Amino acid sequence: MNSILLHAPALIIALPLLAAFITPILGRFNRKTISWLATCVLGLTLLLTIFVARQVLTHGPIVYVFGATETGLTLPFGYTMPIRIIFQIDAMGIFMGLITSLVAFLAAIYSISYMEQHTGLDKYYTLLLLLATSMFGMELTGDIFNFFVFFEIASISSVALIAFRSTISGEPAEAGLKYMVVSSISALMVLFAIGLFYGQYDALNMATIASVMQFTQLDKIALILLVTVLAMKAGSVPMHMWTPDAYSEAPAAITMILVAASQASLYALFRIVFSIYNVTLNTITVGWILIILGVLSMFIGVTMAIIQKDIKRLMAYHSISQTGYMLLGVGVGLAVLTNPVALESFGIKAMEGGIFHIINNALYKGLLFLTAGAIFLRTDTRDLNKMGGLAHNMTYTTIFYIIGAAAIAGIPPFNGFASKLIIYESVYRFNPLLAIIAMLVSVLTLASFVKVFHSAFLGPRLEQYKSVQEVPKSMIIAMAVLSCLIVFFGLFPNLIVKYIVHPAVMALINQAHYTATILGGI
Amino acid sequence: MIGNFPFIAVIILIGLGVYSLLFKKNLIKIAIGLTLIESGVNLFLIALGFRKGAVAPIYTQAPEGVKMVLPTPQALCLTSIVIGVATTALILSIVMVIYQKYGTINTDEIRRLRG
Amino acid sequence: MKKPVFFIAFIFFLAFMVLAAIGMRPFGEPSISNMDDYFIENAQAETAANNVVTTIVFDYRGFDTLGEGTVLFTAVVGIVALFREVAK
Amino acid sequence: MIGGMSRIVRTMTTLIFGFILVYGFYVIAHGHISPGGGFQGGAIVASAFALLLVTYGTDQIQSYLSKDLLSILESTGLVLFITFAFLGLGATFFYNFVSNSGGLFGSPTTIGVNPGDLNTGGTIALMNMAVGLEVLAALGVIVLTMSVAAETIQKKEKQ
Repeated sequence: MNSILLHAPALIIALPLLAAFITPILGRFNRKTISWLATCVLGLTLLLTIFVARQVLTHGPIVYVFGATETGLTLPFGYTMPIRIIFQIDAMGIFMGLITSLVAFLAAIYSISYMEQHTGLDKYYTLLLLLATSMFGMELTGDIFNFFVFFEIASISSVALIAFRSTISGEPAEAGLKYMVVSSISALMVLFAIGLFYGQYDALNMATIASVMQFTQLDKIALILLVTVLAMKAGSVPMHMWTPDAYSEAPAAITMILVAASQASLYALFRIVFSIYNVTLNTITVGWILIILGVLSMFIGVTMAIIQKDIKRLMAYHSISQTGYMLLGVGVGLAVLTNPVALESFGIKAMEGGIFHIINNALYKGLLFLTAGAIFLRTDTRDLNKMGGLAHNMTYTTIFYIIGAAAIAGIPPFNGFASKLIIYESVYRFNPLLAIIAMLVSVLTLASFVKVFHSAFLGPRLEQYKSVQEVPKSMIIAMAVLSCLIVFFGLFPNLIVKYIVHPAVMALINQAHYTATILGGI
Repeated sequence: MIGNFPFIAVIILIGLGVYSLLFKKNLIKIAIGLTLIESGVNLFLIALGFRKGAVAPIYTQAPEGVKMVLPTPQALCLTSIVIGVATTALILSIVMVIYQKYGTINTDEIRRLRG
Repeated sequence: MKKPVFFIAFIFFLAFMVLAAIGMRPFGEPSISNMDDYFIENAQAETAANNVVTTIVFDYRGFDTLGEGTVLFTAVVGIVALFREVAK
Repeated sequence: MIGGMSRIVRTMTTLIFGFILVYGFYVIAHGHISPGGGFQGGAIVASAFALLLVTYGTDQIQSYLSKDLLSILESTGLVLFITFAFLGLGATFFYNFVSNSGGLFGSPTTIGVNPGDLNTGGTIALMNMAVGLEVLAALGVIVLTMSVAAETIQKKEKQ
């Protein structure tokens, strides 16, 4: 048991990876077992993640050095620089890891029934496992080149999953191509930035780079490249063109993971700004850049969403708009990072709101996309004008949809309200105008989801959907778990903020602690 | 300035790639543009590792007492090349699927997804 | 409408890149090389292999190589999935 | 490519094919003492497959190369690779547990310039072989799948 604890950070990556490698062989002999294998392995990973999270939250950050003689031996003997790949798991990283493992596990459960009719299931589950693994890698790693490798695995596997339905029509392939081009450029620019770091400091470990960061001209260029491409991968507004296509063409369970994957990019953005650069950069300028990106995303996302006719496209635009809230919250925190008084009084609060919104968004956005998938499975259309009266036949789906929509619109007692309230309160003290825009966006979100509810679920029972049934059990289980979590997070937000979110925020802000974990001394 | 010529070559390669990405309509040319950017970045990494008058970092029958070039960029570059191969293969396959479905690879004609 | 935007973006991007190239340290004279010197000096003793690049690829940064193999695997699975047969 | 190439090309292919394979496996096996390694050698072997494909055409190639076999080989290579990594778990994931231990590939090397000994390197040599297997199979599958798909598209267009 003790050795499993010791190697848990490596096992989180290695187990799903091994399962993914075995799946194609297994798929040749027995097709039925594949989905169960994937579900079990992801469930096991969820347990491991919870376990590591407990460890991190009670005893502080964990390091895992790959290939060294001991797991905690970050520096070789008599040497001041890490040379091996190091997993550095602090409260922020494991916070994202929890989201990823939860979402991936539920997606696997949901897929058991949802993907039953499709061919090539062994490939589907292989790619799903690989996508989950790569997200863990992006979130737990402390090595910037390792981050690039996992970033590439994430983009390639999600492209293959987005284009998975291209045997039926051409649109999934088109959405996949768009996403592929976007993510290839992003990855290459990340690699270029890595080259800039390596050329100056001869280091690839993020903590080492942070400790010697001088913010030269090259570092500025690297920062601009990294912020641009990671904001692009997170689906922030000026570079959001891939988001609606990719989200709407992927299978529903995959869309749920893609939301978490774009948040992993967002996490990387925060990690780079806070942990590598921190106070060396001009925090007010960069903070305001994040705030402006956030406000633009919020506003343009929601206005584009209102005019959509396709239910999944509509939700995709909403997820752009929700990304804006996270950027706004964390951007305010960054803008006041050098001002201890403001940071203490509302900066940390704003960041808590932004980070808390990440997990809330993953939950309710996932739930909404799953309900859209349920509707698609039964009616075979995503066009809102063709739907109607589904509440008569799909009671559970309707209830889940109401919970998700209320949460995203920020109606108490659901979790969206909890994090949005924190953001409004703290941002109002920074700049009242921003808080007012955020509230306005929330109202527009509510309006748009009421419209969907009206056109899809209400109204008389339509002739062509008379025989529509409730979706199979595995899909209901996945949606029910998400709904329970949403209600729980909404009822006890203080608990979550205190025990999970606040440590994550402190891990981001405290750069000295981040570097000391690897390099020792404080 | 002439000493930095490899870095200038990197910029030229990346610039050409970005140009063909932004202004070309043919999907194959877009794929070529991506490959060009990738070669540029790889060249950049390799150029960072060079040391004047040094040999490859392999001890088998190496000349005695000569410096060796930095090995890390070569390892990174190897990783990046393999990733590039995988990416290019996937992009070309998707282009093939698009051609199969739409009968064209011109970006102006295949835009079904809008908004 | 799109073309001028692209063009401005392209010019900005090129300007950034040229700045990066000019600001880079001179070619062929790495100023700091602690990590790489460690590899060159200790790789043979620690891993008993002559090729330092391979020791980095498979030992010091072996985890990256696992990721690299996985990228190739992912691409293959993706390509096979793209061209899979539809009939069941 | 349907019918394959002329007799001259076929004869030359039969001649060269074995040499390319041998060279590829040589590069894989000597990865830890000379330039090369699993990725490079695997790519060389896969180029031999591509040569076969060009020479014989997609119809005949199915009898020489089976896609199912290749994809099983690919998975096996990766499973082997990750297994070697798992075996290091006594210390850490990816710990080189074989080198300097005295067993197969475990003898220590002379420090400094030396002529090179194949029996060194520990897990590096083993992982090279696993990766070589994976890469040759993966590239083979890519080449085969894409050429078969291209053929199908061409046939559809002619109709």
